[in-house]
Amino acid sequence: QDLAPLNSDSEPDRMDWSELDAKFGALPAVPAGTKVGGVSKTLTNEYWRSLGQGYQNVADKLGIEFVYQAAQSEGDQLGQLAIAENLISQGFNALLFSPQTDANLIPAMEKATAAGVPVLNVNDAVIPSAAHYVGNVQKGNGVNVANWFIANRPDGGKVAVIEGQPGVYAAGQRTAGFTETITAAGKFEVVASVPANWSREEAFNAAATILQQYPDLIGFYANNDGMALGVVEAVKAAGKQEQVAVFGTDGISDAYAAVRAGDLTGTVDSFPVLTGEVAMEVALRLMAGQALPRVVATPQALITKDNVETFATSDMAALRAALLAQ
Amino acid sequence: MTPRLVLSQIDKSFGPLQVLHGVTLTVGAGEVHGLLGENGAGKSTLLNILSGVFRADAGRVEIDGQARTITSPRDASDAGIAMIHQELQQVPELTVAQNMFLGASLRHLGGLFVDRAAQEAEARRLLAPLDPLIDVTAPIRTLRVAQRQIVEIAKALRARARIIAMDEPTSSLTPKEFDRLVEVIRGLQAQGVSVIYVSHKMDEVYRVCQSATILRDGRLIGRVELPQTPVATVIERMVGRELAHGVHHGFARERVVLEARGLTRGRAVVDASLSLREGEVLCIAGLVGSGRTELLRLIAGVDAADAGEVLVDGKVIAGGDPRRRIRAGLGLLPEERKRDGIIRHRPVTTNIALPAMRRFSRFGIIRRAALTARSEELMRDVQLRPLDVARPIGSFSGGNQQKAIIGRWLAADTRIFLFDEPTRGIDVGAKAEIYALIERLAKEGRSILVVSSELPEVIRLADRVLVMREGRIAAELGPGEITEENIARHAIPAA
Amino acid sequence: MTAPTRPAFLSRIRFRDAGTLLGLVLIGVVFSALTPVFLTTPNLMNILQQSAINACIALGMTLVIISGGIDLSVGPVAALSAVLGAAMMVAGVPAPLSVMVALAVGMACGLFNGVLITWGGLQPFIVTLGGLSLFRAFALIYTGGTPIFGIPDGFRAFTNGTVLGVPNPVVIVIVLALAAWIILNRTPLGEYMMAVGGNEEAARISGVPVRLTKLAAYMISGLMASVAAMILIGRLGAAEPTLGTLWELDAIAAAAIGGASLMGGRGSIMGTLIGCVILGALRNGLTLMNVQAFYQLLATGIIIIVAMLIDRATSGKQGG
Amino acid sequence: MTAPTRPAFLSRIRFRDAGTLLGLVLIGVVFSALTPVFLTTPNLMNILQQSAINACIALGMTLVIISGGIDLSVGPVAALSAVLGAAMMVAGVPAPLSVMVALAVGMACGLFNGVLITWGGLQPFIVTLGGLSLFRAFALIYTGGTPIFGIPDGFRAFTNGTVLGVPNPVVIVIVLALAAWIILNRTPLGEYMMAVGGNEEAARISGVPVRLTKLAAYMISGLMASVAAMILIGRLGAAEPTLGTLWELDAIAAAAIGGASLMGGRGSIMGTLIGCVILGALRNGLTLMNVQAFYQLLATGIIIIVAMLIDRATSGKQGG
Ligand SMILES: Nc1ncnc2c1ncn2[C@@H]1O[C@H](COP(=O)(O)OP(=O)(O)OP(=O)(O)O)[C@@H](O)[C@H]1O
Ligand SMILES: Nc1ncnc2c1ncn2[C@@H]1O[C@H](COP(=O)(O)OP(=O)(O)OP(=O)(O)O)[C@@H](O)[C@H]1O
Ligand SMILES: [Mg+2]
Ligand SMILES: [Mg+2]
Repeated sequence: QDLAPLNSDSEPDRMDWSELDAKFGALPAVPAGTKVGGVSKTLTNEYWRSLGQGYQNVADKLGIEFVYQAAQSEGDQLGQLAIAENLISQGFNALLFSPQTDANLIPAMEKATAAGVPVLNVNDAVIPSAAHYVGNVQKGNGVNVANWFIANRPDGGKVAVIEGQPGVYAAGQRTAGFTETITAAGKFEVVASVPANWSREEAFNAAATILQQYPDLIGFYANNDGMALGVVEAVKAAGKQEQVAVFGTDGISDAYAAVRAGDLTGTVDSFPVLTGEVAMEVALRLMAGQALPRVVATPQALITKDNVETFATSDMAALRAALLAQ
Repeated sequence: MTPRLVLSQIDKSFGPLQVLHGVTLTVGAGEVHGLLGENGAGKSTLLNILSGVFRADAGRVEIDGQARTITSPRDASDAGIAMIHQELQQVPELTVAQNMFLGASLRHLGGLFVDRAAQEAEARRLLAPLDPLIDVTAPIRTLRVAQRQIVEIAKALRARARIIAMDEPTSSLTPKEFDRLVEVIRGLQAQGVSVIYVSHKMDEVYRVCQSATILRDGRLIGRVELPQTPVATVIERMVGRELAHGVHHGFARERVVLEARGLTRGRAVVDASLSLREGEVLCIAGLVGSGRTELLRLIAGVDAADAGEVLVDGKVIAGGDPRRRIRAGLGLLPEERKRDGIIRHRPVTTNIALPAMRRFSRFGIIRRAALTARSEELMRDVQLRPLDVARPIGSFSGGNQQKAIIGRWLAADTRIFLFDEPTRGIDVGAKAEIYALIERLAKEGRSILVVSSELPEVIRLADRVLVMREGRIAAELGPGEITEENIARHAIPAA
Repeated sequence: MTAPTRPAFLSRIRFRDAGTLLGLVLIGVVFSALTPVFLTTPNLMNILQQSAINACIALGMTLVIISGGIDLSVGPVAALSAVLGAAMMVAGVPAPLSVMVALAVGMACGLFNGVLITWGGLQPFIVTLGGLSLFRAFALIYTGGTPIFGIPDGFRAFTNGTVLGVPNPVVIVIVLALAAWIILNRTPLGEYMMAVGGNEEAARISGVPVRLTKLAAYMISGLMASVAAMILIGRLGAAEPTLGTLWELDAIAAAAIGGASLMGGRGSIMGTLIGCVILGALRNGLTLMNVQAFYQLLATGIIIIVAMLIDRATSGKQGG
Repeated sequence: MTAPTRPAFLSRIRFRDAGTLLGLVLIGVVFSALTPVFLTTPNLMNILQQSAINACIALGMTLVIISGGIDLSVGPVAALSAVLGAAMMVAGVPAPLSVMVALAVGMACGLFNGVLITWGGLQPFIVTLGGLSLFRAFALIYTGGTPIFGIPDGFRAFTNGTVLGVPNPVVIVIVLALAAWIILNRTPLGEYMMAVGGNEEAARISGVPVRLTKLAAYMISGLMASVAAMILIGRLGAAEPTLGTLWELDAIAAAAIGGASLMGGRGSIMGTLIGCVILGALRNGLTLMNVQAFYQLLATGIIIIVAMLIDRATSGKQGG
């Protein structure tokens, strides 16, 4: 049957990752010779490498053959499609796609679905016709940061957004989440919202210019951590560390280090390794025929100096525990 | 005494085509030695081997009795050889002085920096006896062809070479400039410099050379001592047959086909008007830089006029686009064929067919067979050598490229031919053929406008002559008035 | 009649393409030795299908390059005509009409580039660099940055169909390549392109309509970009304003591997097609061998250069 | 000595650059009318500082373009020397030594490109397109894709310092521009570059060491890319293997806006610098005005084209 176009942030047929075991029991046994393929955006970003790490963790634990491939660069849409198609022709039992854009992997997904291979859309870009989605709520990233400002800067003030590549779903949602939430609070003004194309250098330049123009700025929200770290340098260069709070998104290890060092005020971690593990588990459950909801939401948390040590762990069990405790 | 230069048993092939077969040439110190032959005989190839542009397949080079290996232009200049190339090889954006010292700049401050001042002073000194008016700091692209050729000559003098090879150095020079070159060559001779001189102009060769080597189809025909050997003999040995002497025939009719009224472009051409009748050969004479090329380009619509109009068959042709003029029946044979004439990588057929592409197409598809057949017919007519119309035009000798371009306008059934220096760089044999061709065109009722710096050519061809001076048409000479003296008198500006 | 000359001419061209073909064969041999799946019919069809879009773009690019220009704006042109065409289809306009409009949009973009280059007298690189931003901006502004979904099934079925087992996109490319070959080698326009690219001034003096020729090249390039866009939206079932990123580099690489000279005047349709397949086969083979992205990048770089070296060794001089 | 002639020559050059300058002034006027902050000293310094990296790249690119080539690999070259230099610094190697090594890496990449282009006889576009993949792959493989943090503060203080209120990167660029100007206009190498780009055959016949000249141009371009890399890692405090994406387009745009002809033989150091500032001012002004993402792209496209049109209208022919 035709599925309604998926909006991963608002799809009603959803559940939280934490409820998986409770509702569907322990992970079913995996038949021998199971092969799972993952196609990711690009390996030049730590986020996607960590996601792959999560897939691999589960695969290693259960003895599953796992192949993880990525496009050569962000934006290489057809290259990613070719990779996905080439994987399908090798015969996998399940596929985990993190598409470059909402549409570019549709033919591969259709081909796989026609062949009876379950396809999971994991994070970020959302294929509207995807039957299964695992990932966090993109808008939530921005909302989390906005709420921090509302709670910690009661007097309000001027804030700015450094956006990712124009036209990319995640960038748009994160920006919208932040801007809508903080504007609704009343006391804040988003004085600038400009694109830096995921580039640290461009983010640095944009932030320097914005600081020049609004010396009384109190905060930046950047759509990812790389850009946030560029912003941090611009803020430092302007000598305004005390006045300006800087937030990123993704929770890459450099961001953790910067949070610890007090350079970066915070980042919204969406726990890519854990997300990868959850996604692989969901794939295995689907293969076993479990009727999961369409969307399985993965966790995210605002990491600041206060809680950084809690979440800075490579022990996934501990992390799961910490998140469940939240 | 050992000769200054001995080239012996030189072989050279381009792919399957052998263009030099065991050619030998000897030049003494202080001798001016002609190198003669028809288009494609292999003259430029031989000199290019001497100057390190090409490598010989076999043969020896000896200078002052010593064997030399020359594999690059550098080697050649180290060996004391300088060359004036047939095709102007210059860098448009660099200044005259920079072009003259390219690859051998004068330096200062420890050899790290170019001493521009010294280069410019030296360039001025070298140019003084040839043309003192050339601005050595101007980019070379702003110079006219003749001036650029003079710069090439001066460049060869720069290196104080012992051997200077001149490949058609005067192809665009006026008689007066040729006179100055002769002075320079005599000076070089006095210093013991040897000169190899290539030209298709027999009178020049007889004036400057003491001896000559004759090539035909890449083979050595022999060596002649010059004042002793009559022209007819030399030409006969060059072409392997005797040439009929040409006299002027007139075929002009009454009807005016082309009119130019008040054409003006900057100061290059000022208020030039002319009319050309059916079957008429109208020559435009004048000094280099007098604006003849520019006038022709204005008539052909290649450059846009500031003022004035062009009429064909009494009708004004609007717009400055060459296509409209071509459709009206005009065709321009440009002065600088390498830059403005040919598409190097493309075969002769295509080069010929460009203006008449429609004629060779049916339903928008080119009829290759018809095109090839017509090209072969035309090229046989103009005696292209070798007669292979599928070869890229760039692999033909200069003269043969020129013939192919003439064929281009023949293919387009052009009624009004605009020839700019039609026989520049064309050998005597081909020259006679081209004169005959022009006459045939006139006889068929076509009209021809010829810009030429060679007065014998003007006298041979013209029904009527216009003399240009400083961008204006200074005089019109009718039948009976066309003499070298008359032309020269009107061409030279009053002091 | 032309028997004595045609073979010589043709063999010269074929010789050049043979070098490119040799490169392809080498790649094929290596991959089929390394992975058995490579040389199976479905996989070969897969390669062709995946090369189809690049081939479309590269065919237009080849004509532009031959006429002495370059077109960096192909990706955004494709994006713009994709979103406009898709929007019409989704709004219920019949697919053939929507496709016509989309193709017209592509040609209009080419017209824009061409006019600035010919009448404006600007350098092609910089005009189409400007176009790269401009057309992308149009596509993004028009859609607000969101993809357009809901391409009608009829249209999708067409692009995903096959003729005698050959995917329709491949068939389309073959037809287009044939057309491009005829244009280049059998029509005055093709001769004009080679003349303009080879020596613009000489072409002008010879009565070649220089401006119209260049204009035609850019318009064909725009048209080809929108054909590629149509194929793509048919396959994806959606049109995204961000599609077509980096297409220009792939297309230029394919044309260059196929023997086009970026100085203009020279290039080959056959060579370009082989160049596209080389790039497609490369990507396919590396994925089959599960080579990681970074090493794929490495291999791409090496193979572009090696292909050019082989090609260079098997053909004549072409200058650096 | 040369008094009567030099001014004529200079004025000719200045006239060409004046067109570019006019474009800059126009952009300046528009932005200062629209946003008051634009024309303040700190902001102008900001613009210069932000243009410094592109200027470094563009200076090298200008020399390559003048000598008739193009270098698409500058971004990856910068990335490679950035990560190697940073790794050394982080490992405790003294900053000056690390910088020397990084610069040597840049030059080695240029050497690689240059050798393939000259001795290999390949087209510059395609060689450096290959290099684009290759060097990026090296940088990614070396780092595993992760940025390198922990650039020593001493080095960072240097790149973030000022001389008389002028940021050090700007000072570095001025020094490099002066050096490039001298090379181009006062040394044999510069003449060789103009000659090789303007008429390679003539240069060869005149005994110009054509290959060494091209090699030098690519090596200088590689060197400049690594200088840019050093400035950038100093400013950001980290070296990313992905840095430098699309730098080549910015640099080429700057050179072209500044009057360099992509056909070779023509270009101006001054023009290129102004071109860089035009692009920098554009980006800065759009950010100040908080123009939305899509419209920024639109404005960039329009302004590149308009700058070229203005430039073209105020200067002579430059062919299309
Ligand atoms: N680069 C080349 N490739 C192939 N053939 C060539 C090349 N250069 C010259 N040739 C051929 O070599 C032969 C000799 O040419 P060359 O230029 O030496 O003649 P030339 O005596 O100087 O003629 P002209 O008086 O017309 O200048 C010609 O048949 C020409 O087609
Ligand atoms: N490229 C150019 N740049 C500037 N001025 C030029 C240029 N070409 C020609 N001129 C000007 O036009 C005038 C006429 O030149 P033109 O070439 O038409 O003369 P010509 O009589 O045909 O001489 P030539 O024998 O050199 O062809 C020259 O005096 C010169 O001032
Ligand atoms: Mg010759
Ligand atoms: Mg003339």
